[in-house]
Amino acid sequence: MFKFEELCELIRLVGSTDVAMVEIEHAGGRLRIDGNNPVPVVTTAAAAPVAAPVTPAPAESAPTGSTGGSPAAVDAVDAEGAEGAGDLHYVLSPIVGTFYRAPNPDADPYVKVGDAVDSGRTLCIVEAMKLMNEIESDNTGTIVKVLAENAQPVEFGERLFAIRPS
Amino acid sequence: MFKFEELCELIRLVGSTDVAMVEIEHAGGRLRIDGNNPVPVVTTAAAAPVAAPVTPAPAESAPTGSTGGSPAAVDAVDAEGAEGAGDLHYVLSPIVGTFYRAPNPDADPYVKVGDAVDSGRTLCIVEAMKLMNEIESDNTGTIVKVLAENAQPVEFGERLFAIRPS
Amino acid sequence: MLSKILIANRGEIAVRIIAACREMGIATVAVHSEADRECLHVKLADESVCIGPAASTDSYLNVTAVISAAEITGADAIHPGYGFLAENARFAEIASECGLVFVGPSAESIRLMGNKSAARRAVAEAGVPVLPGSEGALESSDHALVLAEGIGYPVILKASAGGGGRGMRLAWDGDELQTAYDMAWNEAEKAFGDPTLYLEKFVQNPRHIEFQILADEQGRVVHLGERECSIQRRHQKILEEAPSAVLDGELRAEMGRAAVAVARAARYVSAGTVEFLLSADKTFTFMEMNTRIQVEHPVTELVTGVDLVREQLRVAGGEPISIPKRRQVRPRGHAIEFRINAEDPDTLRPSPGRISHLVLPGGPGVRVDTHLYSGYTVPPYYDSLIAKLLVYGKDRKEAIVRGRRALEMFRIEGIKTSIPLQLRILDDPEFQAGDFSTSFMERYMPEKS
Amino acid sequence: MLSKILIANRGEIAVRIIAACREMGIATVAVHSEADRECLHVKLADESVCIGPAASTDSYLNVTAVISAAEITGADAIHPGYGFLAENARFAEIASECGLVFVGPSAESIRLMGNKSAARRAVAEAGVPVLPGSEGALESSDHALVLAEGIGYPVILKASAGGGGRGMRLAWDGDELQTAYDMAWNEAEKAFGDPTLYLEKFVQNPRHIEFQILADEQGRVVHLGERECSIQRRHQKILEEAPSAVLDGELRAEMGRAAVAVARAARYVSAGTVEFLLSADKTFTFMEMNTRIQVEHPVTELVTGVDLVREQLRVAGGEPISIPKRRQVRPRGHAIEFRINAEDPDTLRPSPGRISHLVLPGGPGVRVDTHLYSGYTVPPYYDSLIAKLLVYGKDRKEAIVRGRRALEMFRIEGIKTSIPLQLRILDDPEFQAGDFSTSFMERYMPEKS
Repeated sequence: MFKFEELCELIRLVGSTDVAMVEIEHAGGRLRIDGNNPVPVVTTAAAAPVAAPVTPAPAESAPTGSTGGSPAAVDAVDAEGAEGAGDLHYVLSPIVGTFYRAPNPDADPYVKVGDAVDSGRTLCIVEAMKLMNEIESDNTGTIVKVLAENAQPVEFGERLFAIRPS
Repeated sequence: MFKFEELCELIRLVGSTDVAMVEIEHAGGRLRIDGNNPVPVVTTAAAAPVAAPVTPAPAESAPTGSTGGSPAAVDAVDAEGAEGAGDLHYVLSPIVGTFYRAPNPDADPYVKVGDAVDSGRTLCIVEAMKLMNEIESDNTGTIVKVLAENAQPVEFGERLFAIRPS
Repeated sequence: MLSKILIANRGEIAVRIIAACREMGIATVAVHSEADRECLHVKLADESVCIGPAASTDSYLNVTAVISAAEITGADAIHPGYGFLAENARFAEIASECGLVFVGPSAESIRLMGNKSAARRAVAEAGVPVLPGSEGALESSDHALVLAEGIGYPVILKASAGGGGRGMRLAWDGDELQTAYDMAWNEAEKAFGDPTLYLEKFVQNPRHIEFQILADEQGRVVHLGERECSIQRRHQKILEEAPSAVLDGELRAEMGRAAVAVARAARYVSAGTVEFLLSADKTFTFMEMNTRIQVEHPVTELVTGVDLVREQLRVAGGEPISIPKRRQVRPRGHAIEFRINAEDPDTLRPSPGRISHLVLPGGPGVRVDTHLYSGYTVPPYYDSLIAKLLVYGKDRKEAIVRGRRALEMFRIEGIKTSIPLQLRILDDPEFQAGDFSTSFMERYMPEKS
Repeated sequence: MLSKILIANRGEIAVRIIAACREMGIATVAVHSEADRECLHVKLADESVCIGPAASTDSYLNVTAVISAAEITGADAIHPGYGFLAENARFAEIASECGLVFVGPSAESIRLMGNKSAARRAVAEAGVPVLPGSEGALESSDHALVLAEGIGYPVILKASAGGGGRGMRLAWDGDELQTAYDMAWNEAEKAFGDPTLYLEKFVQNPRHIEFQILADEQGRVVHLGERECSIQRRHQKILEEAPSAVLDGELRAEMGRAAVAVARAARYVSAGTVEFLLSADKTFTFMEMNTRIQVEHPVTELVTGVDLVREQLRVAGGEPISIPKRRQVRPRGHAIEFRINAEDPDTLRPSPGRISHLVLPGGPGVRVDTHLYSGYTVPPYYDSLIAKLLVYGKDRKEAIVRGRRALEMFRIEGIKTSIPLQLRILDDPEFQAGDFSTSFMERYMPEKS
């Protein structure tokens, strides 16, 4: 299953990170390492051949008590749940500010769910200190979900759009 | 499944990191190491060819800074190392006090290494508040090691003698 | 001067005593049960000895084990803390017989004040007001009935050997007294092995006010002002403060003089506490004397600047109290202690377990005395007190504001604690107004099931 | 009165400001970088906003991000703490332009005191002694040489825009001054983008004594006594105390008046600090004014009982200082602050990492201001200050004894800290005697490699 040194390395890794638990079943063998986290959050796909799906709790999700984060975080989870997480791309807010889907209140949104977008296409505005910052897509694909609410605050690094890359 | 040294290494590793638990099942064997717990809880499945001697750092050994504990703890480890731990029986001090191997300074010790003892045989005295408490063997076998030093203090629960049961 | 002290206790008070010893250059020996190997006092003391299994009767209450631990470590004194052996006269006696200094009063003082009816008599003789009641032990229920007629109902029966509310029964008329007598007798017999009862006038909605005493072998007795301890639940204090909102300078001086008289009547040496009942009309009567350092002693430390544990150790070493002779101890500002227990704040059931996350409040006017650390497991065997949060402010209002923010910034995860209950008390308008009695906590008591 | 404050800082000072806000009923907004999601100030504030990546230039120093965070959360004021944007006049200006109250002095005061040669001139005009030196900026190295001949060697070159020891060069004769001029010019240019230098007489082995100032919009300026800050290493303070062992009442009053005069010259409003050099013959000269709350402010809080952060917030809300007008603030007792840094006590190298075990000291006379908790990872990106241990005693001797025991009972595992270094300082006979200058720490400096 693993060489002894590999096992040690794994244990050290779990012990030194915030991972709560790693569980692996393979060829009749099973390995489980519990980390020291208050909230158990790591799960692995069932009979997967080790490797990939050791997805820790997404660090990008907003912390408790955070300002604009909670609804977005919920949406993000929805998006992942609905669509199968692995292959989505997220456009993140590069600044703190207020999120606007359209250039002005009477205009149509820059983009809506289902739209195909190219890299460089303006997706929204984030206003900071009266400056309207146009946020461009950094990927090509289809808008799957809008994760921030119009005219609501967004943090640095907050997820704004989910895109399925094409 | 593992060599003895490897197993020791694993236990040390778990004990020194923040890992809460490691569980391994492989080829019918099972190993589980719980980290970071006040109560030592290492168990191995019988089927494993690992043998018994996964005795963790003995909970009975005295904590750092403890009064009479340190030499005894060292001896205890010696005894385990020398003799193969699993099948040894330890006679523990039922009280706090001063350990004496003989009824008076001029007398011979009650027992010495190599002596065969029956359950109920007086092994030593632990003096507490001027009272001489005779400590009897709670097993039948051969004295393998004397773990406390004459006229030195012993704590409650401290190991006094190692006996190989017969 | 003492050179090495064995601390016959555990948890926060053991840690507190270690702090005082370190400041005085006294070496410390911790004792612990098998369940307390990881307890903080064991980690912080210079030496430690395991004295028995988890059950306190076999470890912290085991006189032989404690004395023996002092002997094998070469300690020259024993500090009993509070609870456990602290008010056991026989233990103090044995320690002395074994050549160990007992950090506390003499066995005689403990014995006198431990017998509630004898204490009552001695105190009355010293001219300190006591409640009307029986002169010593009751002979029978008929005796009780005759006395009660003279005093007037309601009356309360108490066990002579009692404490902590056991063996106590209230009676509003003769019929109730008849029944109460038998029940109290049985309870006292069961709880203390001594069924002796005495009887007192019952004061409705009193305040519980206690005075801190320091007395040295040179014959000096001083009081350090009062602590307001009326916020109680089942006779267990929850929150204490100083000064009391209802004492003026005159009453404080009068009660202080009475407290000193009680200490003198008991030939008291060391730190001690004289408890009074204060009725709504501001008349006070002696209740009992606690012959030990108390949980709530830091309240007095904060308003007086006197380190009570260090004074206690000085006195035990034969030195006089360090407070300058001509200086009247004059409390400044206001202090509140919040007892943080490992318990469900609603059901009041104990909540032992592992502390998974811990944040202690800091900043101005905050003191935390605790043995907690993140990763520590609160064992189920002992008292549920796990921390004392103390706040200090220039006045009661500032202390309350500071108390609220410190409670809010105090984070304990993994077990339930009384922090939410303490916050509810702070938000209570009657508490804020200082308008309460010992019945205050009844509103926060869970329904008996 | 302010209702919601954004705290443009992190770590212990952000936690300290949250405590003050909670006591005043002011809501708090924490800002944090991506590396600080788990930092305690984020957990304790009412709201939090992530403002950028780990690098402080992109987060805590990012003016747009900070102002924008205040706007989206509806904060009406910004508290800058110390460091980061605290002494950035432009930031104070922008905040005001955006309708946000800047909790600190005006941009003009910051700007004046931030320019060392301008500050020196203004202070001298106010009649406060300054060191002999250049009137404003030096024109050339020849200019420096001429001045130095008049003043007498040794002299020191300093960057007008400087701070923290950069751009500073000492010269004992004309040759050294010639070389030093070019080096200091280049250093200043590189460090501050402004190569302007000025020159002063160099005082050998002075003490660093600073006075705490409070000033309100109503025009009142008070000083709260001095802090002794001579225990420094590479111009970084390590241990501060109050009062100073070398000030008597007369000198304290004189320096206090000078400090007030400096604040008035700067039209200062808010909490601030005036730093003086005190030479061996007890003559003092103005060094600089720090236009912010300082790391060591709790030292003054302990000896005066004044909550400086709350006063700062009151003043920012337009209210007067709360100290009664007729009352002279009279320091009582003695306080010491020990800065606990995440660093190797021998090599002084930073030691970031995960805190695996943490025990904070409690008991009488101890205060800990920290953002640490067990399980927290100290990031490598920011200042290494992780805790401030403060002790209070009735005199310096008691404070030292208490400091030692509190340091011994302070357990931090997982990283290296300056606790062992602080213990060594306490054991130093010259420290104990109060006989030291700013060169004290040279003996504890690692050899340069």
